[in-house]
Amino acid sequence: MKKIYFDHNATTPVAEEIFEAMVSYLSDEWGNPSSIHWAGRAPKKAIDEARENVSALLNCTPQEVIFTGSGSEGNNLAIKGTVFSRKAKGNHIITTRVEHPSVMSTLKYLEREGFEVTWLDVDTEGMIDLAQLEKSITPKTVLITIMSANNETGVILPVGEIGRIARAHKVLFHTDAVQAAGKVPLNVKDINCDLLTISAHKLYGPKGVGALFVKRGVRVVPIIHGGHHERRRRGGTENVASIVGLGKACEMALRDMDEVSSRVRALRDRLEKGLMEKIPYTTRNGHPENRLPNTANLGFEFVEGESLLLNLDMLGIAASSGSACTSGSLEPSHVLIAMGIRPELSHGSVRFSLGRVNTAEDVDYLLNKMPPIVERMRSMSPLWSAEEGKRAEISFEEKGH
Amino acid sequence: MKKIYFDHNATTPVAEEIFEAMVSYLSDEWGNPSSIHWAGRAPKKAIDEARENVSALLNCTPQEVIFTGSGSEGNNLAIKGTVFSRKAKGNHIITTRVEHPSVMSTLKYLEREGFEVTWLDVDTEGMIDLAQLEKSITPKTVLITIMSANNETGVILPVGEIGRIARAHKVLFHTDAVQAAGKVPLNVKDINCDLLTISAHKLYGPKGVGALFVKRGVRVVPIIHGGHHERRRRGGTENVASIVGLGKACEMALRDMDEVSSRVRALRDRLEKGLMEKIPYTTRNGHPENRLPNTANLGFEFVEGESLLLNLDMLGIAASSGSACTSGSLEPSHVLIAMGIRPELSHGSVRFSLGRVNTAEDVDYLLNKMPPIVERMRSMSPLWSAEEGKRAEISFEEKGH
Amino acid sequence: MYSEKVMNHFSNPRNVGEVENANGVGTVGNPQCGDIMKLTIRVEDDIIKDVKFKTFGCGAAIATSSMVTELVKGKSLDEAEKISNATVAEALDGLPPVKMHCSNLAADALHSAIEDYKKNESK
Amino acid sequence: MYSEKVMNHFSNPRNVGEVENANGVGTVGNPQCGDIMKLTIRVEDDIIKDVKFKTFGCGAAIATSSMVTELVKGKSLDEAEKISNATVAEALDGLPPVKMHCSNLAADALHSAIEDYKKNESK
Ligand SMILES: Cc1ncc(COP(=O)(O)O)c(C=O)c1O
Ligand SMILES: Cc1ncc(COP(=O)(O)O)c(C=O)c1O
Repeated sequence: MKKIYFDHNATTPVAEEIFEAMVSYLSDEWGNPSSIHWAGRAPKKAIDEARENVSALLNCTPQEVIFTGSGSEGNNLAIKGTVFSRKAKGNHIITTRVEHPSVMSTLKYLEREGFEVTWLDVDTEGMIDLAQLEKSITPKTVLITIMSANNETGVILPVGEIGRIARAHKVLFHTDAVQAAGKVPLNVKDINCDLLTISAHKLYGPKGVGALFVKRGVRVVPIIHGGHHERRRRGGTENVASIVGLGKACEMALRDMDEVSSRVRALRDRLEKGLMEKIPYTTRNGHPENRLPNTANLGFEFVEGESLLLNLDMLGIAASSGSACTSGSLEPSHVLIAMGIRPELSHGSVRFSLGRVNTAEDVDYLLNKMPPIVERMRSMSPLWSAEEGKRAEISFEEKGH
Repeated sequence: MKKIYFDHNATTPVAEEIFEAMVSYLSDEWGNPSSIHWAGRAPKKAIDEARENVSALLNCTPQEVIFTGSGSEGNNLAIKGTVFSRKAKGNHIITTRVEHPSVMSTLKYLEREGFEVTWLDVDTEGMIDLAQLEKSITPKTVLITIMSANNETGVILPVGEIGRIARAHKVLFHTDAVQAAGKVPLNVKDINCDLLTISAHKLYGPKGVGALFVKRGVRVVPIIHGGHHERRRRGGTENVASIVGLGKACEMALRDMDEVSSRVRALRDRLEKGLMEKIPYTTRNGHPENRLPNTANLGFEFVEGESLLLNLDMLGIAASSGSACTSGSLEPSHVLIAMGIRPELSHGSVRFSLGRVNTAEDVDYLLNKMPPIVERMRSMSPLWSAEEGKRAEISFEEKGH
Repeated sequence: MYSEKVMNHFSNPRNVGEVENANGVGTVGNPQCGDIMKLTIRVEDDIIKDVKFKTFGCGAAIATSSMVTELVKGKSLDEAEKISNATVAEALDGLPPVKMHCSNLAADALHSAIEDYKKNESK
Repeated sequence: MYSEKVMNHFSNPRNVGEVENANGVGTVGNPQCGDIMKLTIRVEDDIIKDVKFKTFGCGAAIATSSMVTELVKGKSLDEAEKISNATVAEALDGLPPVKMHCSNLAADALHSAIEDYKKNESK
């Protein structure tokens, strides 16, 4: 069966050159980098080099990089690590309604712990209002945490401006750059951020490793206390092989980003344009320009996302749904809801996220296979009147929930 | 050069069969286990199987296993995850003076946050007094956290009895079993513990992955908040390859433990006896019987540990020092100090920790090479009077520190 | 995630559409959950002669809709009324726990259709 | 961790032992840190004619001891007094930061030995 992967925002294939770089640290060079003896030497050198590679991508110093066990850990460390120790200054945090669960759940937890959180609204295109942001800052504000790019829609937030506002008000600024990294240029100096999160498995690297940039002079309290590792900011024997993978991923991202991004953008545009032309009642979710080059989030009226994805999967096409249906929650996507999209339409939204391996043939396969699927599903949908080619009049008993 | 590894308590070589099991999840099967489509299917199945393997080693149910990013994370989650949410009940925690830094630093942090910690003393053999433990329990005690076996001395603590005492007083009991796992039988039912930590890289698996057993019904608040992963107790895309490695490591440990442990014990005894016979003024640190079969911690009077290790390393022998000299701290080992060992002697203590790859030849090589090294170092030591073959009379100005 | 039987009904759903000359219609669901089911039945002599569904919903919703039509076709109203959402889930070799609540409404749709039929009859 | 020069002095230390007929002895250190250094010197006509060390300590402690003996042999007391712990570390192409404080006491031992010599002289 054909296998076409349009779900690179969920995770990316591990690039062969990254895998090759990792292998020796899972076989011959298995030593503990803290060891004084021969076994520790190569692993120590390897993580030093990886740190250089990460810092080169972000334009910071190696000392400003903390290796973490995931993007989620990075976000948790950035947020909890800064706000708890600044309670004397204040307990107010500013964020948006469209953050990743690792930021959102952390902030909901902090609300229960007595912090106050301002959840900035987004408009129908997923953008925040900078004036609104600035107005939300109070003398008690200790942290602004806003993602660089949204994982579901690909919308790029104006982190440069946010950074300037934060700086002007002397408030710390953290950005979750897990999706932006490797797809658009990232530079902590331009962004003016104090903390920035990345994760290797969105960059063709392994799962279970990430990095947090922490600007020199910004104190973070560990969430994993332990020994001397990572300058006492994250305990635990270093995950050498994965750190090497992350380093290599950053090196590759820096090297290939321009070429890959422009190629992927052309494919994404072809895909988006093609589906919108071929399938009536299809809408684009998210800002048309300010977004990642690889992501298209499309709403197909009158059909439900999970079913659509299962049908695509039966043809070997991997994509994902705005809704976290598969993940144990039946809520429609909080991102699409925040953008004011109707629940039925947000349930019928699909994210196509492309990557370096995709080709024009992949896109054309989708453009051929998908329209009949949607047509068949619409013919089964009580929300669709096939005869009239429009929304069906329907009323129903509310059940479930 | 010969390479002989006697530092298995620091980390273990990755076993070939574990490496082989991991490889496909870093290459072909790179999918996200939460994905609904083809890419997620094999990874999902793989982590389910790994969970079975971990639970088989510990004798618990798969639902009671949380995958973590390290032993350190497991310890942090076990401790912070239980005590913060039990503040209403009390703020008292009981531990020992010989815990791993990931437990010790966590508890020191909690002390600063208003918790009260009882640090139980150990005797000269590294054992705690159970009566003392029981007396320390107050109505405000919410957690007892005591390691199963010490990483520096290998001393095995009486976790079965501790578990019974904890149960009798209705106090939660966590044990850091990172060193005990795979070396001695572990069974959460026998131990009567509520939480138990393990780490793969002490079990011939990869670094950067571990597991925490959490008994059914015991609530833990995440330290890494995020999505639905690990039943909402630990956010982040699952580190599939490493989890597979951990699962395989547990399977191997269960299968091979008896055979490996008795073989390793014989080698350890030969090493220990040999060195004590051949090198005068050598003492054993830790209980002679109640300890891991693979660990020997020996104090060599009048010489300093780091120098000794460097000299051994020049001959290809990897061991480690009780002192964390290399790791940025110049304090003598807190474990040996807690056992009442003089600072100079604790500085001159070396941990030999054996593993499945070691042979009698390895041990004999050490027994041949080490005595002349110690002799040469003693001849350079102002604490040693070569002429008289005993401690030198020496007085000095206190400098440094 | 889904059992083979669920996938079978999902990819090859039975009795899709709307019964012509239906004398009972039940539509239930919740757009929040993303599942809306419409069941149409033709009852003759207290027997469900024909039944069809239209469903907007996830894999479980479509499979349960399909399954319920198979279960009731040719059954008496009394028998049909005994069918619960749990019966349907069982007939499909189970559903993922998270799907039990929202997406398993096909029996509700059936009962609603039967009620509608009875209301129509009693007019 | 250590520079080549440190490892060279560590594995091949110069001037180990005690000077016979020493007229100055300096012993400094701290057993907490695990470093104790004893320097013996033979001074003639204000020149350090001979110098030897004994050290209980880590790699850095042994290398700095060895290096300081090389640096001062044949030097006048005035010149020797100008040598600081930093001079020694530099001569070894640097030391790991954590080793700068505790394990780099060789110059202190030297100064203590010179002081001892002067005290002996003035008796
Ligand atoms: C007793 C003990 N607990 C915890 C740990 C921490 O494990 P990890 O290195 O996986 O964080 C170690 C080893 O480093 C250990 O020996
Ligand atoms: C925007 C964003 N932040 C954070 C994460 C979390 O990264 P990880 O899966 O490495 O925990 C993800 C992806 O899962 C993401 O898309």
